[in-house]
Amino acid sequence: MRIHYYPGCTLKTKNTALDISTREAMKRLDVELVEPEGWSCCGAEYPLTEEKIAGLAAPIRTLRQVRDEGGDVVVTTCSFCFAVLKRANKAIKDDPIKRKRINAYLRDDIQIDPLTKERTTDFEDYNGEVQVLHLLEYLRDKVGYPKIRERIKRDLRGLAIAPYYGCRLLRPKKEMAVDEPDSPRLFEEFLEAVGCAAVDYPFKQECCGSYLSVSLPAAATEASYRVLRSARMGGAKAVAVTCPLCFYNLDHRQEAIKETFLDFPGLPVVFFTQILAWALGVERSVLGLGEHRVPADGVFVENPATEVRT
Amino acid sequence: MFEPQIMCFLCKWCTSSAADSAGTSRLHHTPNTINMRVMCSSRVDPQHILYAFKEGADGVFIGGCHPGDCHYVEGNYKTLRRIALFKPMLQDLGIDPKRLRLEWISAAEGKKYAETMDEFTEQIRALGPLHLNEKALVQEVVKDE
Amino acid sequence: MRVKLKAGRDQRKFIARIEELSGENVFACYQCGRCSAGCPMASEMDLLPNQIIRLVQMGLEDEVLRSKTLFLCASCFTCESRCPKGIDMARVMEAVRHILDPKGKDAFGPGEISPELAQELPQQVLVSLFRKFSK
Amino acid sequence: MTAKAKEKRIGLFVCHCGVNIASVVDVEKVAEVLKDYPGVTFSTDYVYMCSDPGQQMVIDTIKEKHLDGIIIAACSPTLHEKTFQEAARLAGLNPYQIEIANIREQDSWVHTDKEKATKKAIRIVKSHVAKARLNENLDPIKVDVTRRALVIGGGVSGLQAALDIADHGYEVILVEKNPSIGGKMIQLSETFPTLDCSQCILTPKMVEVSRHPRIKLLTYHEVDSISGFVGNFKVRIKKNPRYVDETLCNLCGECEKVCPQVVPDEFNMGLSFRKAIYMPFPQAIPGTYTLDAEHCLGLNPVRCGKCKDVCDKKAIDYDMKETIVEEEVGAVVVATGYDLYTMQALGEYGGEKYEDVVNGLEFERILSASGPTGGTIRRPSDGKIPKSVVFVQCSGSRDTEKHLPYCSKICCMYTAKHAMMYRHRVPDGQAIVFYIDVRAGGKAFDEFYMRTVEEDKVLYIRGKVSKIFKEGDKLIVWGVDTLTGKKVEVEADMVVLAMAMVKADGVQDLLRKLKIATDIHGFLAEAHPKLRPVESLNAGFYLAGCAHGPKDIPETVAQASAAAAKVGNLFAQKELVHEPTVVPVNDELCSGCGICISMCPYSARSLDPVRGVAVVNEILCEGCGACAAACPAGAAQQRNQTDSQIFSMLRAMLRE
Repeated sequence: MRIHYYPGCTLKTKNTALDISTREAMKRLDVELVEPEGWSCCGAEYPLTEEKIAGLAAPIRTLRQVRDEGGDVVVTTCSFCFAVLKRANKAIKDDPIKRKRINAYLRDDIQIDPLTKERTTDFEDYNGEVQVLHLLEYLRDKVGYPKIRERIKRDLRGLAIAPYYGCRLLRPKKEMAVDEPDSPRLFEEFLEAVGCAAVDYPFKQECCGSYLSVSLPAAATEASYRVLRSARMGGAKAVAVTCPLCFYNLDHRQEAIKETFLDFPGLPVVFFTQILAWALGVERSVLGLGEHRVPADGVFVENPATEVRT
Repeated sequence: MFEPQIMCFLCKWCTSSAADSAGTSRLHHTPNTINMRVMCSSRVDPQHILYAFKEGADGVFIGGCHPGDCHYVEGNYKTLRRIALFKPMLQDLGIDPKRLRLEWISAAEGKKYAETMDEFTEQIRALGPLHLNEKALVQEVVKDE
Repeated sequence: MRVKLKAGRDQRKFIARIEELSGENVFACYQCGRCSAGCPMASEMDLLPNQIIRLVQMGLEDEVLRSKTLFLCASCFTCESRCPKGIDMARVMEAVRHILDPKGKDAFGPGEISPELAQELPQQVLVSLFRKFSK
Repeated sequence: MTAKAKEKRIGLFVCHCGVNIASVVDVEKVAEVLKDYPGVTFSTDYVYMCSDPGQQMVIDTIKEKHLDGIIIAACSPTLHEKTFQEAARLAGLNPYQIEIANIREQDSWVHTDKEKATKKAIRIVKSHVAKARLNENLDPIKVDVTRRALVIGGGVSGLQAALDIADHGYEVILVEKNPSIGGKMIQLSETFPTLDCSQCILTPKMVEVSRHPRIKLLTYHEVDSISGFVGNFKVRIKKNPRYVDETLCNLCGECEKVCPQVVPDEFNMGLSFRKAIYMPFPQAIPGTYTLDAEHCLGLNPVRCGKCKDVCDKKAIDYDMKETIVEEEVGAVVVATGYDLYTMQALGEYGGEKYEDVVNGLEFERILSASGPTGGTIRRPSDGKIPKSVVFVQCSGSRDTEKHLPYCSKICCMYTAKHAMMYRHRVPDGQAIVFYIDVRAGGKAFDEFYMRTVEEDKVLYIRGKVSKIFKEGDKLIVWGVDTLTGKKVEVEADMVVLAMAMVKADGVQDLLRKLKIATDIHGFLAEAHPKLRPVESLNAGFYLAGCAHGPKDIPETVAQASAAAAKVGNLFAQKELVHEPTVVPVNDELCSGCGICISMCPYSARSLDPVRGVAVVNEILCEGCGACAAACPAGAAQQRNQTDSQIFSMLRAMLRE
């Protein structure tokens, strides 16, 4: 299988672990990932007012590129990118006025092929032809859990992981339409498919503080603390995330959390793709564990199951 | 602007009641449509539809109860089958099948009724006036005048 | 203090503008408060989300535009996912910020971030923050 | 066709309906334009046609001008068709010569452009004139009435309806699908606002029903199908095998003692257990054990057979089979009740995850002296007496987005009752009610609610709960107090959700068989929201209780009695009239192809083997016209809606 993959900006700089583990894991599932030529940042925030439609141009430009390269699906891992791409795509599909305006912006866009130096312009209108999928959805619907189970090299039985959805993966429900925002199963099913135990805890879809992390760090510290505490109380050995910003708030912020909330002993935070890659037999050294502030090496130890079994 | 004439056959139990309820709720909509109440959508004979086109309708609408809700058990299914078979014949007669629309609108759906009327009128407006090959049609409609 | 309710053009214009920008019917809100009950940032807010929408209904533009709440919303859509009337409160917040834009200065600008912090922050947080809180 | 033999003398009356029509449609112009329209002899407009003077004007004009056809251009025919048919009758004109042209609901109320609306009104009226010219005099078809009623559902509404009909002197067949009558009401503890014990007030009624000489009680039965029409229904009723002969069972209870199969108890909402052979509750009627085959080890002495062995009365029979009973009735009261919205749907309140988050009916059982805890309030998870209980109103109700848009009506009151009773039973406990609005409109309702607040010190917090989750053995409730603008968090031991009322589970199939109309939520649709609230649109069917929509006990009982009175009205008639607008066969045109026979959903048409033409049983014909549209020869023509009439109407509407 060969599919388009949109990494997004953060995966190329601060969280290469998410990018690398995705690539390694997908390789082991016979999926070739192709980045759309000349992709740009998605804008991180979907424009929420009817007038700020310029923010749709960047994601649509990327989606159009996917279509022009013959792709009908694009997969992302970062929840922010996923939300922007999916919502922009839906807006273009459903709203003829937005479709017209955005295509008018982008028609005279110029793209230069890096090899042939050929200039492409006068683009064909994009009407929402590409399907935007989160990697979790792609694994469930296109790869299929049976295939994942087949390829598993490490037995993760007994490894209790708390799936953390955060805000952007599921909401707003009408536009994201991924799963029930208040009783989701997507992430849990994934974890069970790779052999872990999914921890059920009430804060899995609560906000980590998001970008308030910068403007109001104390609020993000408290929000992240509540998530981590709840996951710990549920018996999790680690929290799994899909989003680099969740990762930042839950992982990089833990020092501050421990200073503020003295009862909190810490909890490793990992990307869901690291778990997938690990289960599929990828070496620990490639997982990018150096990017973690809270050491996560303890999550990736050979045969944790044997300990449980004896 | 082209003002299309749209002939609507509405089942007494559902869609005509929906039209009444649109009225009771004062849901303003296009005056381009005109309604004939029939007992059931299945009372509508393809000949009635052809005759409406012949007499100057640019679009014909048939409204019935939702599947399973027909007052006469299954009249709407009969209509559905009839219209499905009839559309290709319309095409042969040179009438765009998009000019004929069948919709299920329950008595509770006044809003849907009003919106559908507006929407269908705009569709027909976009299609423009109906130009008939009168000869072809007159042969089809054998009823007396 | 007694608030004087006016039914003037300005009030109506403000409400209409919010509805136009957000695409939401603010009068669909029946003030159940569920948005506030689930809001992760409510404890920091001077006005709860349901109070913001109430003030919009009443056309009290100045009080809405003064509120700190606008810059505490993380657009996490928890309110949206549970609103019994299907109102996307995050959109209403954005609409108010949009109206505020030409009036004020940045609620949070690049100057407020130290180079060290900027180094460690993921790109998406900077992009999203400035998109929300800067002009 | 032969219709044009003699030109009709048609009178047109255009109604202003005050300003309802006249402010948008130029009614004088309509009357004026139509004056010279072919067939019109007389044309006028008047401010209120439905008023007495208006009707009198119609009567007088018919006589004076010798009119033989009338058009009333006014509101929807559903409202005043009958009024003017009666006026015509008084003037000696056949009522089927009346045509109602709807220029209000389908014209003046939905358009604003006066000119266009007036034009449209003229076209509408013209089409009715065109039709009226071809209308025939018709006489209603008369039919006998079977003076026997079927009541479906043995809850309080069904019981009341059955008793009232029987007390009118008519026979009743009461069908209940459960092993006992009693419905949801028998599960309740006390009832608001007077706190009578529900069982104490309902059991006498249950006994009365079971002893009534004119009521045939069929429990553990289900309506399988129904055919016929008002006054003359044939019902097939399925008798589910109880595997216990109710005439022999003496309730000794030995069978229950030996039964090895333990099953969650429906009567106690799954909060306790019963055996596979059981009595739903001690006061169950009929007083008999029932063997639940789904949970029995196998209805076979080889597999288990313990209950059969211990039954002295030889009442247990594993070979009982499902049987069908056929009955003839003239009217049907549908009282199929309601169910509660499922917990699963409310993921934000824990879905079904937390045992101590219960719905209102479960809390009723917890409160009930006959319940799983003997009336002591204990929470399901560990049996502890909860010291802090949160009540969440509008759980699933008034949520247009994800749940149910309507108000479930009774929750405000039963929540007040729950909170009050909790405070009475657990005096040191804290009761908090989250509400959006308290709707306590009803006799002595508001006083009751205020008592809960003022005397029992129940804390009412105005705000909707966003989320409930568990931490340790506490349930954390996230709410808000919109009155102070504070977000609140409560640590509760137990949460009671005032769950929305929804259509009864599985009733859809039955309603489909009855061909009875429902609203978009699956509740029964009434014939008119104000004036015919207990009748179905489908003649011969009457509605009672929560099957029609959420309502409290007094309202349910009142509606059941009203339905019974309506049945009484029907049965008091010597004979019934059937609409004559049926579809007869023109023998000369019919070739006997049989297409119309296959179209008829009522088996009203058949082939006369001798003459080789279709024949119609006019009593069975409901006049849908499907056959008329299908007949290739035009031999099937609906009375007063013939093809010729439809063509004339189309011509009048479309040709300008």
